[in-house]
Amino acid sequence: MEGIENIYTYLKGKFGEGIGILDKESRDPWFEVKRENLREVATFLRDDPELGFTYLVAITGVDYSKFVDVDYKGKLCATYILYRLRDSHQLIFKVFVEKEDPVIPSVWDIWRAAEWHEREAFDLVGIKFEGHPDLRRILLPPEWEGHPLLKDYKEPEEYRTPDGYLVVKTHRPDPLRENNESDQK
Amino acid sequence: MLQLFNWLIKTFPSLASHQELTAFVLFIILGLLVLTFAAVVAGSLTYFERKVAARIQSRMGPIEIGLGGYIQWVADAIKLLLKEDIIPENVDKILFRLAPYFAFLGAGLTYLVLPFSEKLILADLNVGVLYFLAVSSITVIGILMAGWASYNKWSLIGGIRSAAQIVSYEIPSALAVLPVVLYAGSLSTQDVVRAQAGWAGFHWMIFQNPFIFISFFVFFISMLAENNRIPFDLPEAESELVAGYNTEYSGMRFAMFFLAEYSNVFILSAFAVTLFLGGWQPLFGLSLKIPGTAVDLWKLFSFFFKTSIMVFLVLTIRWTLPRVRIDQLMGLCWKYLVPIAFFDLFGVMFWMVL
Amino acid sequence: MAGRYKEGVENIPIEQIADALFPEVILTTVDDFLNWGRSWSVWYLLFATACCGIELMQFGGPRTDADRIGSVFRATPRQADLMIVAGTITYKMASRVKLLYEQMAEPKYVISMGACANCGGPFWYSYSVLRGIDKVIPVDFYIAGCPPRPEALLQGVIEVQKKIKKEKYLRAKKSEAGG
Amino acid sequence: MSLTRSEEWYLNMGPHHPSTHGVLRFVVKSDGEVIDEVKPDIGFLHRGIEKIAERLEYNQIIPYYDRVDYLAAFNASWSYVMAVEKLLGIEVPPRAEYIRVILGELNRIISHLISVGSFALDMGAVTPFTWAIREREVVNDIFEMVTGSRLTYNFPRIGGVYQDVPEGFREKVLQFCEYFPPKLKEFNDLITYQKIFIHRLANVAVITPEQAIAFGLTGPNLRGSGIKYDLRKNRPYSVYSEFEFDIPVGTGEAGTLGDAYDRYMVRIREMEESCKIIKQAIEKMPDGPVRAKVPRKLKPPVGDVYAATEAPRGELGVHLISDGSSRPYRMKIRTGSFAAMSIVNEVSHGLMIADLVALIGSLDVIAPEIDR
Repeated sequence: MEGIENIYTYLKGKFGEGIGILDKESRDPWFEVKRENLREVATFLRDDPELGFTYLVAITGVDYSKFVDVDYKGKLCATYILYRLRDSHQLIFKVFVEKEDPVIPSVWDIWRAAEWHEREAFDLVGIKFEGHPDLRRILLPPEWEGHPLLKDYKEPEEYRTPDGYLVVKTHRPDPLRENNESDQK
Repeated sequence: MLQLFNWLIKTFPSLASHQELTAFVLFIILGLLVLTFAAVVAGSLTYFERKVAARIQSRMGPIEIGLGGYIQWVADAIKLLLKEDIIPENVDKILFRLAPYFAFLGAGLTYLVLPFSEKLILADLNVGVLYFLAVSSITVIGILMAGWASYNKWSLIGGIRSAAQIVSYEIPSALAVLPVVLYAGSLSTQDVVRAQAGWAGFHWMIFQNPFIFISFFVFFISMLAENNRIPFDLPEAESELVAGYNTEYSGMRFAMFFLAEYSNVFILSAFAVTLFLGGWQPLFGLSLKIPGTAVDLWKLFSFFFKTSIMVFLVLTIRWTLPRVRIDQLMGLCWKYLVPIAFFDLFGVMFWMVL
Repeated sequence: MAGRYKEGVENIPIEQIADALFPEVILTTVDDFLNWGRSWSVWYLLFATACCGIELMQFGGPRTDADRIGSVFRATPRQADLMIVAGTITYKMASRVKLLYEQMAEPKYVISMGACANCGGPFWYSYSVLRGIDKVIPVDFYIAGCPPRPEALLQGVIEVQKKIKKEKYLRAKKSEAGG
Repeated sequence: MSLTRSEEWYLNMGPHHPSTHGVLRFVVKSDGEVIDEVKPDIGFLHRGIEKIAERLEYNQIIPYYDRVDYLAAFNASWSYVMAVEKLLGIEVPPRAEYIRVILGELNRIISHLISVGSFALDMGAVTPFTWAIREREVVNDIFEMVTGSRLTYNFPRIGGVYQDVPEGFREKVLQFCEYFPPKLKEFNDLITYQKIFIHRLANVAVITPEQAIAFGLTGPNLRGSGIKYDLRKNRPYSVYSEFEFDIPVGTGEAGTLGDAYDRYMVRIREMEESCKIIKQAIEKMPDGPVRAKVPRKLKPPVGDVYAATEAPRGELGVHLISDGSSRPYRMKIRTGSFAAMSIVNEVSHGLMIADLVALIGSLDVIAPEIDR
C-alpha cells in the first residue's frame, strides 16, 4: 500500500478514533496515533500483509512546549519512523501525551529495536514507556537529574558521582556572552 | 662447571684449603653471569622483536636513540627500574611480590643445561632434557601466582588460562622430545647434540627420521603454546584481558615478567636447535680447516646463528597470526598434537627396532 | 631550581657549588643518564575516546611511527608513563579518567590531545561534557587541533621527552626523603 | 557435589578496554569463560549534539556531524545536508552530487579499513591493522587535498559542497583506484583467508535475518545476515542510480549465515564495490557549479523530515523537526551503531569472552555514533 493518505484512510477505517490527525503539510507527512490504541495499531502495521512495516528505524522523543501554535503544542511526543523493507516505503506516526502524564505503552516486543530507542527517549525527554522491561537511563549516568532535551531544562551547577569520588563545577557562563559583557565593561 | 672448579684449584693452590668457599663464590659469580647473560639476551630480543615487527608493519622501529636503536632496551630497563612499584591494596602481598621471580626463575634455570658449545655448558646433567622439561614449567607457577594474587578478574582469567594451557601442552612437548631421546640414547643435552654429528644438515635429528621430522613441529607448536606466544598468547591476550596476568604489575616487577617472556623465546629457540637442529654442531662441518681455538668459536657461532633464525621464525609468527580461542587451543592439543606425538613415538620405536 | 640552594647562599653561582660538592656532580651525571633512559622510553596509555583516537592510532602507524622514539602503547595504566587523553570526556567518563590517572605509576605525564580534552572544544555548550580534563587531572602538555595531526602529537611526545630530560630524578627523591 | 559447583561472576569490561573501540562498557555475567549475559552500558561519550543543535543555525550544525561518525565524517554530514535540502526543497547541482559520491565512497573505504583492521587487532593480529592504517593514509592525503582536513572534513554544504575539487584530484583518485585493489588482495592474503582467523569467526555470534530486522540493524550488519538492503539501491539518493555496483551480502561461506565472518566479508567486498563506483563517478563527473543558490538565512517550513544515507556503519538518518525558525526545533540522529549495540545481549548468550570481542568487532560500532 503506497502513500500516506491511503494508509491513513485504511487505518482510519480499521481503528476509527484511535487514529488522530494527519499532517500533510509536513515535508514527510505523518499522522497521529492515540496512545490507547498504540499497541494494536503497531501490531497491525507490522503484521498486516498490505502494510508490513517490520522495520523500526527510530523513535524520536520531542517536547512540543515551545513549538508554533498548533493543537499539540505543549505536549510530549514520541515519533515512530518505520520502513517496509520490500519496497523501502517510509512511514512516520506520532503519539502525543500530556506533560503531566508522560506515559506511552511500550512496543518493545513488537519491534525489538524499540527497546533501546524507548530507553533513549525516556532518558532525554522523560517519556515513560509502560511495560518496558528495563526502563533505565541509557546515555546519561544513572544519578543524573532531569531530562536534558526538555525545552525548560537547566544545566545543574555541579556534577558529583554518588560516592563523592569526583566533584566538578559544571556551570560555566556562555563564552560568547561573557566576552560581550567584558567588552561592555 | 666441575672442570672450571678443578682448573681453579689446580691453578691457584692456595684455594684448595677453602674448597667450599671457592665453590660458593664460583656459584654466585656464575649465577650472576647467567643472569646478566639472560638479561642481555632478553633485552636484545626486545629490540629485535620491535625491529622485526616494525619491518613487517612497514614501519621503522626504534632508530632515534643511538646505535641504530639497539640500546632501546637499556632505556626501557632504566625506565622500568625507576618506575614506582605499585602494590595495590587488596592483593595477596606475598604472592604478588614473589610471582615475577618465579616467572623468571623458570626461564633462568633452563640456561643451566643449555649447551652453547661443546665445552660451554653450565652443567651437563645426565637428565638434562628431563630437567629442561621440568624447570621450564616453573614459569607458569609465577603466572598463576600473579593472576591469583592480583585481585583482578582479568588477571585471574589470564592465570587460569595459562595453567590450563601449560598442563595440556606439557604432554605433547614431552612426547615429542622422547623420540629424540630414544635416538640419541641419552637424556643429556650434550649427548643429544653429539648424536647429531656430521658435516651437513641431514645429520641433524630432524632429518634423520620422518617421524622425528613430524615431532619437531609438534615440539615447536607446543613450546610456542607453553611460552604464551601468539597464536597461543591467551594468558595476556591484549584485546581480551587488557594485559592478562600482568595487568596490575608496574615497574620492576613487570620488567621481570618481560624478561621471563623474552628469555623464554630464546630458550624455546635454543632448545629446538639443540634437540632437533644440530645444536652447536658446526655449520658446514669442519671442512673449513680452521685452527683449534677457532673451532669452539665456530661452534658457538653456529649455535647462535641457528637460534637466531628460530627466534626470527617465532617473531614472524607472532606478528602475522591472529590468536586462537581457548577451546580451539585445547582441541588442538588433545585432538591433534597428543595423538600425533604418540604416533611418532611408536613410529620411532618401530624404526629403531627394524 | 629553588630546591638546589640552602637558605642564604643564593648568591653563589651554581658552577661553584657544583665544583665544591663532588657528589652533586655525580648526582647530576647519574641524573642525566637516568633521564636519558626515561626519556627514550615513554610508553603511552591507549586511551582513545573519540575522534582524536583515530589520529592517536595513526600516530602509532607507519607514517608517524611512535616506535621510532621508543614509544609503544600499553593497554594497562600500570605500565604506562604517559597518558594521552584523546577525545571528549563526558561527566560519566570523567571519574574513570581520574581513576586511570591514579592507577598509573609515578613518574607519570599527561598530554591533553585535541580541543575537546583541552577545553571541551565544540562541545562547550553541551550539558554532559567536561570542559577540559584539567578539571580532574593535572596536564603537562596541551595539543591544539580538532583533531591534531599525528605529527603534532609526535611533537607533544618529544616535548615530554624534553621535560623529562630537564628533571632531577635523584634530587627529587632525596628531598622527598629528607622531608 | 558441592565441590563441583561453579559460580557465575560479573566482569566489568570497559569503559577503558582495548577492544571496546572507544568507550563502551559491558557488564558481563559469565561462568568462567562462558558468557551468560551481557549488559552494555553506553553513554560514556554522550556529548549532547542533539541539544547543541537546537541553539545553532542550520548551517552551523554541519561540523558537529563530522564528529557524530568520525570514521566516516563525510557520510555523516552528507546525511544532515540531505535532510535540510529535503526540508527546503533545494536542488543540488550534479557536479556537487558527483563530488559527494566520490568522497563518500572514499570515506567508506577508509572507514571499512579501520573497521576490518581493528577487528583483526581484536583477534590478536596486529599487522593487518597497521597495514590498514597505511592504506588509509593514502586516502587521507586525497581528503586533505580536497577539504584541508584529515579526519573531520566539514565539506558538504546545504545545496552542494564547500568548493570545487582542486587540480589533480581526478588523477589522484584514479591512481588510488589502481593502487588499492592489489593492496586489498595483499591484506586478504594476510588475514582474511587465514585459517585461524576463519576458525575464530565462523559460526560465532550468529544473527539470523529475522533478528537483524527486528533489532533494526543496518548496513553491513544487516547485509551480513543475508538481507540485500542498501539505501543506495533501495532508496536511491543523490546520483547512485546512475552507477552499476553490487550489494555484497553474507552467504555463510565459512559457517552459518549471519556469523561474524559474513559481516567481515561484507565489508571487504564493499570496499571493492566502492572502488568501482568511484571509477564510474570520476569518468562521468560533469562540469558546472558545485553549490546551489541558497539564501543566507534558512527558514524552512514547519514540519518533519527524515533523510538518511548509507554510511559505512549503516543507515545514518537525520530526523529534523522545524518550527519555521532558523534553528531546528528538534534534531534526532539515527545511527547504525546504536541499533547494533542493542543486539549484543541477544546474541551473546553462550559465547566465550574471546567471542564477545569478535562480536563487538564484527558489529563495527564506534562510540560517538552510539552516544552522539
